[in-house]
Amino acid sequence: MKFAVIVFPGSNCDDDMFYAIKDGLGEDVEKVWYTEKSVEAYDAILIPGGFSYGDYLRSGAIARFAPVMESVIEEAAKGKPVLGICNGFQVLLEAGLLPGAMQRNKSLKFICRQTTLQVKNNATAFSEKYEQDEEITIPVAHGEGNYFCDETTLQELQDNNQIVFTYKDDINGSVGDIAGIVNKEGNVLGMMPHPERATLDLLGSADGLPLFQSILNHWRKSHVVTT
Amino acid sequence: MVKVQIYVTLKAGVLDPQGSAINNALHTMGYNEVSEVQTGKFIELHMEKTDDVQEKVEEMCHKLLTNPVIEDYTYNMEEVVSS
Amino acid sequence: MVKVQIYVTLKAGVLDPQGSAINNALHTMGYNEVSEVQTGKFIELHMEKTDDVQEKVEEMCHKLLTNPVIEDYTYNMEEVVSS
Amino acid sequence: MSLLLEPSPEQIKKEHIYKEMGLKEQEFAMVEKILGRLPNYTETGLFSVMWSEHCSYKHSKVVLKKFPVTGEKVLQGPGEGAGIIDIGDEQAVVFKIESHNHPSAIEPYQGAATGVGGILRDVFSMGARPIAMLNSLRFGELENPRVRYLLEEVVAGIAGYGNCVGVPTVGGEIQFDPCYEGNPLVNAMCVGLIDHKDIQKGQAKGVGNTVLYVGADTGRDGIHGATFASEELSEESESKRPAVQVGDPFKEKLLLEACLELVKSDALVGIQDMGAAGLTSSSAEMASKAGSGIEMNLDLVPQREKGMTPYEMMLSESQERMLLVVEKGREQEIIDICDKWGLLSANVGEVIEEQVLRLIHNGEVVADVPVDSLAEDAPVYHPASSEPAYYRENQEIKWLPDVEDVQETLLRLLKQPTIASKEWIYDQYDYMVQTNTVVQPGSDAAVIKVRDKNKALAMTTDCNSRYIYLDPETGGRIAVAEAARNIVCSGAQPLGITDCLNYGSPENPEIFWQIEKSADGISEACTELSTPVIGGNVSLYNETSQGAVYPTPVIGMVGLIEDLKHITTQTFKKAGDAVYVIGE
Ligand SMILES: Nc1ncnc2c1ncn2[C@@H]1O[C@H](COP(=O)(O)OP(=O)(O)O)[C@@H](O)[C@H]1O
Repeated sequence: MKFAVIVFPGSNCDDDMFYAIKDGLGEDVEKVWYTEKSVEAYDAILIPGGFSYGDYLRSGAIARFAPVMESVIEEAAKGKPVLGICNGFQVLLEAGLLPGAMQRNKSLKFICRQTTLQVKNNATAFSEKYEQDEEITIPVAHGEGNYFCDETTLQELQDNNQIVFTYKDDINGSVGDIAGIVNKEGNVLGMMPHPERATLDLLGSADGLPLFQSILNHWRKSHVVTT
Repeated sequence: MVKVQIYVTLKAGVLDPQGSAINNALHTMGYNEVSEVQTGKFIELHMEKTDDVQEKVEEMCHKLLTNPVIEDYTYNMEEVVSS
Repeated sequence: MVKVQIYVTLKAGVLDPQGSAINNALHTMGYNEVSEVQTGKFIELHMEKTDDVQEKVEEMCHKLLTNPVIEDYTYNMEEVVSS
Repeated sequence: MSLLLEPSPEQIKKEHIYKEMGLKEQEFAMVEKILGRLPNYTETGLFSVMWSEHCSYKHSKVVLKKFPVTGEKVLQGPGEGAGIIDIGDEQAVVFKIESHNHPSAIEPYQGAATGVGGILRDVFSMGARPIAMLNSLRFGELENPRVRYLLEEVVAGIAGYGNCVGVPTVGGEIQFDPCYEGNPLVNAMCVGLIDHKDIQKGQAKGVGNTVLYVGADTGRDGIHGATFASEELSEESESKRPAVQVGDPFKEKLLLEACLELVKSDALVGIQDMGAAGLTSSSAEMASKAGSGIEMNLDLVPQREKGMTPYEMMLSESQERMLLVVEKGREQEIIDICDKWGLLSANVGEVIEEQVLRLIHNGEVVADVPVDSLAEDAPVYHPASSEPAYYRENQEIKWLPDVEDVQETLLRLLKQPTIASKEWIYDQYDYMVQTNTVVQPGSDAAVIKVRDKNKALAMTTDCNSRYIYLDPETGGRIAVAEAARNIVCSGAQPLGITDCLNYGSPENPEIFWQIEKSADGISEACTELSTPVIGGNVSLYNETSQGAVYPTPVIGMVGLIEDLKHITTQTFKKAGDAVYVIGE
């Protein structure tokens, strides 16, 4: 399976994501510069964390107009798995691939720490290697991770089982303690916590690995592996 | 040339943590007569004066400068004589 | 009651990286007629109408709402009939 | 226009205008002698910043000489942007600490943020990828609301900048004491990793080569910042205040990635950060080190504001800028890399044979001064030194604490902000980005593993300034020893140190005595422990009308862990484990 890691000016978790796939998952991965026109050649698209365009104006707002995003949006529409982590989630929200918006943490401060997440839906392409309601340890590092959506949207998210991860504790003020959601079709996941930082026990947790394994597992079901 | 001043505020119903923080801080400092603090952004820019300048501004606000999910905006325009 | 609207901008000569980032983004999107983008903050609050309300506003701006080392501010006030 | 308003050379001399810029009378006389004529306004500015304490170390050079600076593994000692130590496998660790005390006292968020930016550039301009940041902070007591504001903003500034650039802030230390109330200390340390083959020097070699300006454009920020950093803080400094430098961490990230790509190109001859005294120090130092000169056309310098004078351009401390020397004819290769990263680059001059810094503006030569006189010939002072009375008195005192209720005393101690948990602080730092942080803030030393190798680096900053105040020599030894213990406790072998010497005015003999004695203590300990001093920074004049800060020589130490299995942490592991005390 071949992964693309999109790199915007100011992305800074691109390397981390790259190594999580290469060393953690052991699959093919390439970095794709924001000026590229197409990501069609890849089986999955990963939008990493960081501060694309310095987070100026609103986090993710400017990256959403980077040339590569058009192709990302197209591939998402075709059903290809797209995963946005942290700033990547913010980009997906700004691009309208996921509903809602991100605001500053309710403490108004950046937070970096291990958090406990609950797997609310293990029937997605990103979570099938977890148990339903399993508690996992994944770190967060964000200043604007306070997820907001209106009540109608929240109701929809719940009705369609789109909430994949929630925080066990209210760390940033997110509506419904939401940490990660998928689109209706289930192929686009955005989450604030960093599974790519949790792929090795030495670094404090390897609970992020099953997320990437889920993507691979899911993909294999519909693709014949030739090698 | 026109100078455009854009004010971006949060939509009604969207929580404004920064506004509440300021409100609380002002109360702690003794300004108890203050209420309903809301924060927003202020963007000023210059543009060539064309017939469709207003349209353009609306477009830029809609596409980039604000996030319609949580934000509203107003703006005003004023002609400036280039020096 | 008065509604106070405060506009906070960077002092002349102080770098505004956010303004330049927005300027660049607008150009990339094709709005080449835009220039000199500057960003600031916008704060709105309500206050009881007292004789010294203006003084109070200045004081709050100075002490908390702005950072006088790098920011300037202007404000306007408007009476509101409480509903 | 404003050029015409600049005072004439005669006026500068007669009206002592050089004094406002920070030059002393005898220093101005030296300048006059070097040039064989009176310097003009721009030239006076060049000398005043290059001969400021911050850039020339004129009051501390004699002390820095004491430090052991060599060692088997030292690849680069003091003298470049940062020091370098070999860690095997053709890899090396690069590190340095730097102060941003005065800017942080005035505008804490930007002061701290630009401090982080500056030390990052020192490290990546050597060709190294920054892999960790640490800091060392000193504030007054938290009861004071101004102190709480300073603390909040400094921490937010460090976080705001470091998190955005994507370098984990993995450690630091903080102490609260009334002596820092008006003059907080903000020291930032950066650790980088480099392959031997990528090591760069800040040298302007090769007559005819091109001088390339890269990064943010130049505004009127922080003009005279270096001089400002070398003065006491007073009511007056409020009004003398230069336009505060604002950092742009986004630009820094682009500059970082561009530089790390640039150093792979053999078209790059030399590179240096435009730090304090910006264009002046970078050009003069690069030329002086290479035994060459530089001619620059200031009209080609990218400018953010209209009508900037040569004086303003040369003294501006706008952030996120680098000066490069590029092989003649191969400029485009370098410019292409800058373009890829969306960075401005401008061909502003060339390396010349004559060892002068020559500046052209509007077709006229506006400065023409020997580079060595700027970079090397600042006067060296041997300040008077005298033992303070308090020191003798303290030696007599045989005070013993009288503890009645051990539990109560323990709880009271744990409540001290200096001792209590610092989680509130490091929770705001992204200490995990780059996914190599094995030991996070909160233990003795932070540990960062080296990717694809079975080894790691341990790092720490330490200094107990109360000890140093009471007995500078012993205190200096203790500071190094404490750092070494922290490194060893994490499973590493100490490699070397960088130090940031924060003191009051060296022109006060009792303070100079503190500087000398503590440097003696640091030197002894470094010699004993085989941890050479590979670089550092001096910050003097840390005082207000209330007096000087305690002598605070912050030690930043780095160690090598040769096997990941050796990593140890501070915490008790499980009930039933035996507890030992070793040592005396
Ligand atoms: N306290 C110190 N201990 C050891 N070396 C020092 C100290 N202070 C400064 N140096 C060294 O002197 C050289 C010049 O320092 P500095 O002017 O601060 O360089 P830069 O402009 O790159 O910050 C550097 O190599 C620095 O490491």
